[in-house]
Amino acid sequence: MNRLLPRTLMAPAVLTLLLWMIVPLVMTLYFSFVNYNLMQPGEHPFAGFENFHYFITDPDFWPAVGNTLLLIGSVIVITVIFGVLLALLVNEPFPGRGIVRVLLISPFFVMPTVNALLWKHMMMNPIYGVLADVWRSFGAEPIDWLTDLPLLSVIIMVAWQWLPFACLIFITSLQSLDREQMEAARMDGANSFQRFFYLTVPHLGRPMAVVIMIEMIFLLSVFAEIAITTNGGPGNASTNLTYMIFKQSLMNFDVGVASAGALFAVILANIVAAFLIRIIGKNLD
Amino acid sequence: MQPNPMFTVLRTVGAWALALLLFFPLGWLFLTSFKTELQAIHVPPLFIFEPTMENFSEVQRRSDYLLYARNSLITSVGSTILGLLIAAPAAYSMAFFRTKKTRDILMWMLSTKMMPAVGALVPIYVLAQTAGMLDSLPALIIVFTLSNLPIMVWMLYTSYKDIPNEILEAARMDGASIWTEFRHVVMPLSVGGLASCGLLCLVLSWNEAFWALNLVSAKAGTLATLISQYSSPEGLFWAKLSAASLMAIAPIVVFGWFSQKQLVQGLTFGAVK
Amino acid sequence: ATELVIATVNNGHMIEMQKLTPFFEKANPDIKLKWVTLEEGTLRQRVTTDIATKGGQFDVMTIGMYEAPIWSKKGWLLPIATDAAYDVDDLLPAIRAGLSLDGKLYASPFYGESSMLMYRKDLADKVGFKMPDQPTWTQVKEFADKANDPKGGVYGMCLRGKPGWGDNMAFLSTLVNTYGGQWFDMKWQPQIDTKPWKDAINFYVDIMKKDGPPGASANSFNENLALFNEGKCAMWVDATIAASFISDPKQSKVADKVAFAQAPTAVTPKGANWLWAWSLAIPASSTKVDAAQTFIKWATSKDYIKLVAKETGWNTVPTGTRKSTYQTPEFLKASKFAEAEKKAIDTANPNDSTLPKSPYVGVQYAAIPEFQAIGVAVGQQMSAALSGKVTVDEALKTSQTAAEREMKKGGYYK
Amino acid sequence: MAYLELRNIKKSFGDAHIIKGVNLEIDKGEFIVFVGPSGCGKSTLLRLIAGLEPTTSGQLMLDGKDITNLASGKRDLAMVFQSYALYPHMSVADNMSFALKLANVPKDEIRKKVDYAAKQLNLTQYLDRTPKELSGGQRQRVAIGRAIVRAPKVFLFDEPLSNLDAALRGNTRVEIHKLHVSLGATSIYVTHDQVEAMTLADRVVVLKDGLIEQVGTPMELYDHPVNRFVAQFIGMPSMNMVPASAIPSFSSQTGGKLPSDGFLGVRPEGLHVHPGSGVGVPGTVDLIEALGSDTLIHVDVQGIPLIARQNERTPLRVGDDVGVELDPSVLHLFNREGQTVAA
Amino acid sequence: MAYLELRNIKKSFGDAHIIKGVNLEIDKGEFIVFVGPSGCGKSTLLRLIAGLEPTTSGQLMLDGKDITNLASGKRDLAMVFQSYALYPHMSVADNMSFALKLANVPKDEIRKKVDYAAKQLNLTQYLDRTPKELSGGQRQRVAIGRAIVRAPKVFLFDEPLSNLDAALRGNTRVEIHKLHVSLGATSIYVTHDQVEAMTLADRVVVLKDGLIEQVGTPMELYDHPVNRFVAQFIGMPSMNMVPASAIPSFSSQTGGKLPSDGFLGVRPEGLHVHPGSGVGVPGTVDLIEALGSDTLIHVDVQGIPLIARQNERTPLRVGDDVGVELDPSVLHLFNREGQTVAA
Ligand SMILES: Nc1ncnc2c1ncn2[C@@H]1O[C@H](COP(=O)(O)OP(=O)(O)OP(=O)(O)O)[C@@H](O)[C@H]1O
Ligand SMILES: Nc1ncnc2c1ncn2[C@@H]1O[C@H](COP(=O)(O)OP(=O)(O)OP(=O)(O)O)[C@@H](O)[C@H]1O
Ligand SMILES: [Mg+2]
Ligand SMILES: [Mg+2]
Repeated sequence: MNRLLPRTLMAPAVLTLLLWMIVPLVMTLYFSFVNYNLMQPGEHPFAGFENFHYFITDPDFWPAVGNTLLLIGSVIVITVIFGVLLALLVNEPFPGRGIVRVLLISPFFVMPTVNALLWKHMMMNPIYGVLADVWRSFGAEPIDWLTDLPLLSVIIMVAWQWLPFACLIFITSLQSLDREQMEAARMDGANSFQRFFYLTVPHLGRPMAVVIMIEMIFLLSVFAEIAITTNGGPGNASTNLTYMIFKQSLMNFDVGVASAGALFAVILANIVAAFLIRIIGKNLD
Repeated sequence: MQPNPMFTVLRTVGAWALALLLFFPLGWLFLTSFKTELQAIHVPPLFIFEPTMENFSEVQRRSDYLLYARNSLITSVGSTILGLLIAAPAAYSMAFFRTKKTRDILMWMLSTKMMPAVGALVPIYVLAQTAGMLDSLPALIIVFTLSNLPIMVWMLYTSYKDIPNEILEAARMDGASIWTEFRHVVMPLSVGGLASCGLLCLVLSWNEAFWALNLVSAKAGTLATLISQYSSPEGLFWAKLSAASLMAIAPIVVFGWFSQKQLVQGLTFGAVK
Repeated sequence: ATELVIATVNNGHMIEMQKLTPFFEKANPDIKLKWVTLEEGTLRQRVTTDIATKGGQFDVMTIGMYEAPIWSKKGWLLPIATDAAYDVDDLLPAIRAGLSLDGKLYASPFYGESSMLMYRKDLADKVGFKMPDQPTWTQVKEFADKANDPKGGVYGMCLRGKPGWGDNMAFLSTLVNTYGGQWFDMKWQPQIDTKPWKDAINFYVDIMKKDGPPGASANSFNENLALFNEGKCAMWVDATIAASFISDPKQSKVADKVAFAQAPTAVTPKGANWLWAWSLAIPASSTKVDAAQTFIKWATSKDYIKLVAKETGWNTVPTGTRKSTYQTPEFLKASKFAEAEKKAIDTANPNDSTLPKSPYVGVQYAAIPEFQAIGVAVGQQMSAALSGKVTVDEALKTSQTAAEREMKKGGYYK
Repeated sequence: MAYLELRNIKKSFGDAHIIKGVNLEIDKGEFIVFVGPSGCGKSTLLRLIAGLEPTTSGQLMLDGKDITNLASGKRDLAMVFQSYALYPHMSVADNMSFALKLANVPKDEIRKKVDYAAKQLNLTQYLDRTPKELSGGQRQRVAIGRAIVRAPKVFLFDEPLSNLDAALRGNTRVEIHKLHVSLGATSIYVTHDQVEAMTLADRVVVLKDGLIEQVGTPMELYDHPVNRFVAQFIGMPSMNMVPASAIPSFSSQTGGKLPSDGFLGVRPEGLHVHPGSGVGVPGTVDLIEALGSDTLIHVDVQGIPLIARQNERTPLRVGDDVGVELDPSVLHLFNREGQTVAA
Repeated sequence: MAYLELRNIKKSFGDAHIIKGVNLEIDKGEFIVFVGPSGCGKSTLLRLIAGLEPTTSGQLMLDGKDITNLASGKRDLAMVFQSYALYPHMSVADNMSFALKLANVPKDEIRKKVDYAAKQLNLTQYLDRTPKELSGGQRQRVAIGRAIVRAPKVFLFDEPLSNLDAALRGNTRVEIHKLHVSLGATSIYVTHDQVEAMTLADRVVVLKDGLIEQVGTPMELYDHPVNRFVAQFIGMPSMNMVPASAIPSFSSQTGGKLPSDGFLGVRPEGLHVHPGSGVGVPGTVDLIEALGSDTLIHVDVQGIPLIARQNERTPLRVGDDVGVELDPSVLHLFNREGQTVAA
């Protein structure tokens, strides 16, 4: 086979993605070195590294990096652990399994905006939210979720949305678990827990890698959930990098600093990507 | 496995309880959309009340729901088709003409997905404006397509990789051209992957809010932008917001329910071996 | 026909206007109206992005008093061509001043508002408190302490806590103003770490901790409105527009128990209540200027007010823009808060709202481009202080630093 | 008393009765092979013994103990699966020691046992590899090693060699035989490979449709099948079966004992093919398969295809006319129902 | 002139030289079988002929035409893959007619050809099924049918029977043979099954490490292997190989032609085992494998393991002392390098 053909086939995807990435990137790069506030257009004096300086020295910066990683990390941990457990639960037949699966999968189809509004107003509101009522019915003081546990609240919402996804992938993967292997372990005298830890968990290694990979991609840019519920606060308690860039570009209209921030995000993304390729990518061939 | 009846009962109860728990927020949204505004913020929350259709008729009166729904449909279906058209050949080429760089290209594609959209807003906005494509469906279709493309390529790539090479070789020996091979062998063999890739893309596009909110205004608004008309105006809005939200997500959620099996089958990203 | 794309905020008056589209289109058959209704924050983002990049997506934009002076100075807006029928002198002077540059009106006010105190007459009577027409914050606190009864589901004081320059900072700016503080001194030095700020914010945090509802740091107008309507607030200081909601029995459980007073004062009455007007403006890039002018004149005219009155009643007309509205007996009869509202609007003065002299325009904001960033950053800190995540002193110090950073970046000084 | 005893074992999956009542006594140290056509229930029976499926009725006794309801892990049996069922993420050593680890056997004892088994199976140098780094035959051996280290009371094998290629299958077969002898272990082995059944078994159990057709040593089955089914099932190529009326001159050689609606069975080595049409029944050569050491001659005799095996090369070619002769000493007679009739 | 000719074909994957120069001439109608140990390059060579891999150097001539650089689909060859490689989404009929459809053969002609092939292969009633509704053997036949309908110049088979079980393998083997004869087609067949190679081939090509070791008819290879490798590779169980110095009384029977550092090869049927230690070289029985028609006796003679095959049952048991005798007429002599020395 000549080499032209595969390249031709790949070209549309690669070229469009390249454009999609390069053009904004170059523009972003340009903006990051000029003073550009949407409220003061026209004049774009060269700003050197000032924008980067402002972005990094922003007191929100390091907390935002921390929150970003914390958010990604905890959502992944939650969805993987509960996803596996749920998948195990619904893997064997029981009455109404089809309906249960439909119910479980539903949150995945909900728009992030609706998800956030729903949790903020109807679930987590400390006065008339459903959770408050649950707490009250146990005689406890309702938790003021968005104020006292802002990041956790965001994590709950995001995890709620992504749990079905993880669960689905695990269900599919469990179905391919070799029955004979399980039986061999039974004959070796392994009880259900031992079978779970020695066989099921290692078998789920690949799907876990996939879940981590995909969630990482989407969670890096979690934004609606934060913008709608906590506005990154109180203080910067739930600000992640994306929200911080959002604040710069759409609330402060400082395109220069926002661009610098975006470049940081790109760098972070690439670090993450490199990490992924090392640790997980190998697992995917 | 020995089906211990006790175990099955526990499993049934547990699974149903958890499923209902996870579904509860959506169920609550559904309930709330049939409440009056005062009932919506009632303390303690009302489970039993006299349902009203008022919110839905209000939403219908205020916004041209069908226009938004139509736009959502066009953009998500359009970007899905366009995406499949671009992604399928690329994935095919990656899966069947593997080189050492294949994985790097794939990873690079995925990494383009990690750049936060906000960071690129102004450049993209300016580009769209220069091209005269602000507030147009094609602009949204292109943007949705591009942002879903990496995931689609990956998904298709993994589903193509499951096709045994020997079958393609058999086709080649049968005298199939590359196009025939793709059209008559690869495509039919990967319908599952193709379908679930399309479904995923459809869902993602339908739910995309950032670009939909920022690139379009009057003509090309999708259902995701409809929400913004009802969130936090001055005055009570929870019931109306619920109704609007419900109307925005219902099509895709119901669609998701029906296509669940199909979606799940291909949603493996090569995780199942 | 010409198609006008109009960006509006999703508040009640605008939605009413949207519903009245057929009247306009019948009167102007060659103009079609396309509405883009957005939630406030999103609207501001969209409109700003569009006008700054000359996107040209909108022919008419809904903007606030903050944007009007800045954008008109930049030449981004076209002046509104008023005619005799429009009666520009009928506009409330404070509002008109805030929307004009060099005597030319650059945005027509659609509805205006100030802030005031709303309270539960029944609770005041119960605890034996007599609300003065313009109370001091000390008095207010006394009532709040007495009325506060979390067990009974009533909180003494509801105030904004959600971060944002248009959210908590709108209220807090007025509080600081009345405590004798300001955003910037005449050298554009931020004044956030000064005594008036400390006094004001400490007072705010104290009263909210003691008498506020849970979750206050996420509350803004709507959340407080919901609380008040549910009968959970004894007092609430917020936009005058709230008055129409809380006294509407269809929405409020306490409609018949509410009463109104002027925004409380402390050291000075100056700037104790804010001033805001949602206004319609035409971006300079618009290609459909004439149609836009026609529309704006229609939407902000006296006749429009009458049209609304005819269609849905006088209690639903857009207020806070025209003197003539407040001279209409039907209106005065329909809304018992009209008087208090007009007084509040009249006493607010964007050009002189602080005790020490300030270089900026605006009561609850400073009309400079840098203010949004500062307001957002300070708002975050205030909400953090309210939730107890940081102390008031720390919050103010961080805010001061942030403000200095922004001002330096903005080139006000080296 | 028997070491392992199956007492009227039955098994149904829902309405499908798969095992319809099996009685079998196995002595200590015996090597038992289950054969039978695909789907006859060989694997199911083995899995019942292993405890991987609950029996529907009947009793299982092992070493004097009733194990019918004992959990699989507690039965002291080890199984080698067709797909090997190795734990893919564990090293060879871990695969082999897994059961011992679960049983809390001391570390150094585990080591010793694993090392011993590995040496016996020539796996010592692969102990650190994972299964996917091994060839098919090596995987096979690991699976066996996993069974050996446990020193179980009975070894169970479910077609353990079917995934190996012919040459490897031959070698491994011999190894298994030697191992069985050296360990003196009791084994039950499922296969549908003739050669394996014949060479490995002390006794062969022929199953059909969930019932035992015949139990006996390989030579008993070969020489004295109780019915047509067993006769044709054992032996490769299988026994030629001629309806009594088809070739009268053959039937006449049975001394009149062949029922007129019965069948005459003759193994390929019981047929002699002579060139030309002088001797025996005339026929034509259909196909010649020369295997080096012996030759299979496919002949068509009056429309009946017969296979003859001879130990010499043949000068015959396809299409040649031949005479086919019967060796009267090795005839098998069956009645209409397929039951053997004493010759 | 040869019908298909391989002229010094070489193939490397990167640095790995897999096919190192193969010359072969195949006549029209011949059935050629490639055998050789795993990894020797059998499949690669077949794929080179098929055009599925480009050759690194060398020339391929088919029917007088140079096809070295022709696209696979244009070479007029058909291949039957080990995994069958059926199109799973097409019916049996569509599978068989796909190539013809691509070649724009008229519809009714396609029908005729498919029907004919289906009839020959007993597939007529399955034409509408998809492959997954077929059994292994049926799939196999579809794969062959797919090749037949194209009436290609050469059929290529890559271990086509290795996924079938023993019994089916035997039957299908016979079918393929008959088909070959009836079609008179030229075929190249890769296998590592002894029996297939011996019974099917007109000529067998023995490959090792990418080079041809020997080409010849099965009996040529069996009787006159050119070297030790071929001698041991052909025949099952393989030829006993005794170092010249190991059992002097054997070596002495070669008439002095055996080099003193060479090897003596003797096929299992060339060894005779006598009970007791009276006759021949003394040894002990290691293992007895009774196959019904014949018996393999594994004997240990002075530390050398030998296998003898005899056509009778044996009364011997493991551990018995025996005497082993050599049939001097079928000895093979090899020098130190393993080359055959004329006896
Ligand atoms: N879990 C099950 N549920 C229902 N039927 C089953 C189950 N397991 C096996 N069977 C059926 O029982 C019958 C016997 O199956 P089994 O696997 O024991 O056959 P086998 O003799 O091992 O065949 P093979 O030689 O093909 O392995 C088959 O008809 C099969 O379909
Ligand atoms: N595409 C390839 N790239 C690199 N090496 C290859 C490739 N294909 C085959 N090889 C190598 O070429 C050698 C011969 O492979 P081939 O498949 O021809 O062996 P074979 O004789 O068919 O073996 P088997 O009997 O196991 O099928 C092997 O060592 C294999 O690893
Ligand atoms: Mg079986
Ligand atoms: Mg091969």
